[in-house]
Amino acid sequence: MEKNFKQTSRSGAVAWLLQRISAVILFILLLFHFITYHFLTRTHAVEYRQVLERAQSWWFPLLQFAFLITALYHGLNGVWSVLEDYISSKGWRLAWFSLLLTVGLALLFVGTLTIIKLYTLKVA
Amino acid sequence: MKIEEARNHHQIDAVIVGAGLAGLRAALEVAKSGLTTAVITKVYPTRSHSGGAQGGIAAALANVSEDSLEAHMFDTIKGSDYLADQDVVERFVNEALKTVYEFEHMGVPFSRTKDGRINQRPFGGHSQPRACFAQDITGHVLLHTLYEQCLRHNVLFFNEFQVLSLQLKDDVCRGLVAWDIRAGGLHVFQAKAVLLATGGYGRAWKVTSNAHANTGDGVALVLEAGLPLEDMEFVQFHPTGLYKHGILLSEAARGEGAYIVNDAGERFMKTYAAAKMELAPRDVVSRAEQTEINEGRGIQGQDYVYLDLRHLGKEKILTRLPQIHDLALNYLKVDAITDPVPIQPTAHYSMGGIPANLNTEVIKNAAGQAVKGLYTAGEASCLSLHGANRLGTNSLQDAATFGRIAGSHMTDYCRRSAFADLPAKPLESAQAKIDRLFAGGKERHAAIREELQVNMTRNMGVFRNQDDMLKMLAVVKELQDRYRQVGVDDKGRAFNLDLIEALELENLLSFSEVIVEGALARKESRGAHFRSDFPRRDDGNWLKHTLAWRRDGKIVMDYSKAVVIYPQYQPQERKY
Amino acid sequence: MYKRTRFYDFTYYNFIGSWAWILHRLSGLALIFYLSLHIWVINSLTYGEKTFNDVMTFLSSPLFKLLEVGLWGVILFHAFNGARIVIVDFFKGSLAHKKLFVVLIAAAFVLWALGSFLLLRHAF
Amino acid sequence: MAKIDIHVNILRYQPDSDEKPHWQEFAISVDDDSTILDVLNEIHWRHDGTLAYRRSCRSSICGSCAMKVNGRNVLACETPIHRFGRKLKIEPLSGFQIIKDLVVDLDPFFEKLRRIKPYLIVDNPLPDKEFVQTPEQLEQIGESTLCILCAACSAACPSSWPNSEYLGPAALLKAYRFVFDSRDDGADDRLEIVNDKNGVWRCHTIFNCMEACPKKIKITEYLSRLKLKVVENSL
Ligand SMILES: Cc1cc2nc3c(=O)[nH]c(=O)nc-3n(C[C@H](O)[C@H](O)[C@H](O)COP(=O)(O)OP(=O)(O)OC[C@H]3O[C@@H](n4cnc5c(N)ncnc54)[C@H](O)[C@@H]3O)c2cc1C
Ligand code: HEM
Ligand code: SF4
Ligand code: F3S
Ligand code: FES
Repeated sequence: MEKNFKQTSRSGAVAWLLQRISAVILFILLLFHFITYHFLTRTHAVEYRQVLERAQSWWFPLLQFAFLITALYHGLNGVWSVLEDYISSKGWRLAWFSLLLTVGLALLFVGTLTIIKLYTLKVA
Repeated sequence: MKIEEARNHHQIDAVIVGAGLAGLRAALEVAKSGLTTAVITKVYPTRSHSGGAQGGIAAALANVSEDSLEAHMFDTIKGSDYLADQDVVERFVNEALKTVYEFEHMGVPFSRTKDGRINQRPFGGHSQPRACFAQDITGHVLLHTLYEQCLRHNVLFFNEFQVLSLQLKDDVCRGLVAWDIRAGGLHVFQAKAVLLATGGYGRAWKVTSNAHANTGDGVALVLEAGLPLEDMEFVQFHPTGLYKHGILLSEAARGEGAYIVNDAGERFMKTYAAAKMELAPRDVVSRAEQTEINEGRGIQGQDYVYLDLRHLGKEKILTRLPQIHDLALNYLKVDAITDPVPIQPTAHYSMGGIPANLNTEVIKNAAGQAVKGLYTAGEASCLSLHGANRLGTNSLQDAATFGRIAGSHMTDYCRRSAFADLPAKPLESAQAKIDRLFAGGKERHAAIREELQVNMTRNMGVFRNQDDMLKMLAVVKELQDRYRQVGVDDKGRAFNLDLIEALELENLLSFSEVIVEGALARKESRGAHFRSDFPRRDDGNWLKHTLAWRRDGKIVMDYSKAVVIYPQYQPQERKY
Repeated sequence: MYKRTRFYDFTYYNFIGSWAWILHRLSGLALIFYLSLHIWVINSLTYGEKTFNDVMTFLSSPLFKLLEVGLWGVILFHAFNGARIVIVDFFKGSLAHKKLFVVLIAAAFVLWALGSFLLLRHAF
Repeated sequence: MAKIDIHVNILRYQPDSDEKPHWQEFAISVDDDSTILDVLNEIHWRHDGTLAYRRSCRSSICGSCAMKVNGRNVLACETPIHRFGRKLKIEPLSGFQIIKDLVVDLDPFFEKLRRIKPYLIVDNPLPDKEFVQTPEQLEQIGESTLCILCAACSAACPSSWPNSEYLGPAALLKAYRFVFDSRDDGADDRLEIVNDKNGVWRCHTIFNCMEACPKKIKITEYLSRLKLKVVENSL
């Protein structure tokens, strides 16, 4: 009768906990992000100068970077957890995991670059 | 259909039929010794009827009051109307404490006293609060816990296998044949020791608290094998069956203080058992209830009275008796917190069964000679612990305690004996039954069963008399004839419910005849067997056990098996 | 034996819990998709004022405004249902999960209406 | 009590003749206070003997008769037909293989139960009498011991449909029942077993299990407590 059940990776606790912790952090950061960017700055269109000014205050890169990291982690970890529900083959799981990791690192790279660039850009 | 013999042949040291409390407790005992142990059950183990027991399991732990083994023993004997074998009762009360503590150590979530010990509640016929309980799901938690322990000790389970014949030759049991319900097909089990723990036979009645599976298969198997049955006429009617459904509302309700009232709103038990009131033994309360109904004092003159829990209050009802509350609500749309619940007596417990000695070995005659390798325990058996009337909570204890005792005797027996050869054509009789049902006549098993049950409830109930019983005998005989023409609609192999029910019906018809004959012959009233034409107990002529065989198509009785009575527990008048 | 395992069983779906779960899952996936685009697009803001203004004008078109309103809704649902999940996980929220859902989603709805007003007020 | 006419649609599957399940309608007349089980009995006993289903106690304690009626998992024996009106749609539990008609293969279900070591594990010597367990300690696990292993919850859990290896709420609830039993010493083992991608982490707090449970056990709450315990244990 021993069928139908395979023990797999003995873990998941840390990922689960980090997903919740990142969620709580995101709750604050994301609302903050949305309010500052999408509501308050919009007089008509976002002003280049205004954006750069804020981007170059000391707290901006820190907050943005924190947001980038948590959102990426939370989002991709979320996708991974969705995939785990539907994929049981080892090969496919490895493939998807590698894909998510690559995408994650790429986005992290681009995002970090953006933050640094905005910080160092000269206002014309 | 041809059966592939080779593939379906199993050789197993101990084969246990039935996964109720008795079967599982025995299985656990044998499995712990390292012998190969199989449990064969026609329903998944956790579906066994033991799970339906609500009220509690008796043991004189003395956790909430003074209590003693002697008191437990005396109550049981008195409750049995002195038909119990007192050596059995003695063994029983001596082992009861151990059984409960073992259960607790296995993890049973017993309800607790404030200081963390097993809580106990009063129960009918017991002089002290002696029922150890888990809310009102005691049987359920005991059964599940035992099943869990059996998993732990690697008992082999043949779930959804129905045993169809015993393999007996020269007074040695060699195994049995069972039908694989799921896949279809017969299996031969060769065994050193076989235990019959197939439970009760309440399904012969229309109004019954018993599960669909309680068709007395083990009892019928034994009868078919040419062995006797004991005291079959003693069947307990429980006073608090849910009106029309017969589903049980546990005695725990009365243990917690519920009243029974008639149409006038009167607690009529005061005229029948003034001292114990609602907590008198079941036979007494059932008779009182039936008398009220017969004399027109049922609710609005109908065939029911009320169980009134309202004064207990919402809190107590919901924490102590949640299942009872749910049952009344689901089946009768009655909320026990605000309304009284309609009840009537319901066929409940089979005191009679397969005769066995103190070691749970099945015996073949009044002298007590045992059949080798064949054991029995639980409600299917008749040791006789409960005599003419069982006390509530004694049966779970019976099943578990004698299940364990059976297990240890089986272990010993298996250790010192070899597999005996099976008879020449083991499949023959089982195959013949199935072939006949498949070949099919025009009779329908459902119609025959309905007729049997309705008539048993009408004629073999709380009150019996010669006329009714003779009528019943004629009905049984006629139905047995008609059964020969039964055919099944379903000709498939896999999960053929039609076939299973038809096979069970044969068993019902077979032992019902013994019940009726036994009751007709016993011209007295004792315990649950009450005859309006012989309303007195008659110790002079009838303080003895009935043994009944089927010989050449007739039921033959023998009364030479004496009741074991100790000097200190002589029969007295039974008053509550 | 007949095998009837399916991905979804739409006959067992009319409960708050399962709708909340499906929507949470879909919104999560939508968000990570959006976040990826977002990081990509924002990067273009670093190529000087001209590119910035081109992109911004494009993003300020009524169509994008409407999309943004949708996005705001998706974010709010995911965030507030996410909060519900956290409460269920850590603070015995299971005992009143339906009430929690109703209250939190109502709060999200109010924020959504408010935010949508702010977003749309200059759009048309 | 009066007779009413009802239409009963049953998802039939006869392994000997059918390639896949199909609906069959029965128009019958039953007492208006019948339960679903009464209806099935009526059909099986008087109309079509080939109908197969499981039942035993008919008092909602044995767990045999869980099935899906009008889109809800119920115990047939405790569910009155008046809850649904005159049209009934009865099918087997989802997520399991069908043996015949309403009878599904529960072996995987019981096998998963077995995986979590569903028995009290005691390291220390046993006391002479009972273990001391206060009512408060009992309270922790009290409700979880009501479980009748009917499988209605696992069959209702969306997490278990695409992934037949998910342990499922019933087995996890049993794990909870022992991990939180004050008498048990086997928690570490069990927590490690459920700390698995097919264990407790496949539960996304969907709550369908709780909707389905005929014993109204607050399953999700207990799974949450189990998760926290796993987290605590693995940090
Ligand atoms: C509603 C109700 C409430 C009760 N409450 C209490 C109470 O509170 N206290 C108390 O002490 N007692 C109570 N009793 C009585 C007690 O529950 C039973 O006497 C006891 O559980 C019987 O246990 P058992 O193991 O003998 O049989 P069961 O539990 O009935 O088990 C019988 C087993 O045999 C199997 N079986 C039967 N026939 C076959 C076959 N042909 N082939 C294979 N397997 C077969 C079945 O599958 C089942 O597993 C109650 C009884 C009822 C009906
Ligand atoms: C605003 C605050 C947010 C909160 C409070 C939050 C909360 C949560 C929580 C608690 C989960 C776990 C669900 C589960 O395991 O069952 C989750 C899953 C997820 N989240 Fe978020 N989240 C937030 C923002 C985001 C963002 C910004 C993204 C996208 C980048 C995102 C993408 C996801 C994804 C893809 C999942 C997996 C969905 C699933 O498992 O069904 N979340 N979220
Ligand atoms: S938790 Fe509820 S639904 Fe699940 S198996 Fe137990 S009783 Fe059935
Ligand atoms: S439905 Fe399934 S996902 Fe969890 S809360 Fe219940 S087990
Ligand atoms: S028949 Fe036992 S739960 Fe329904």
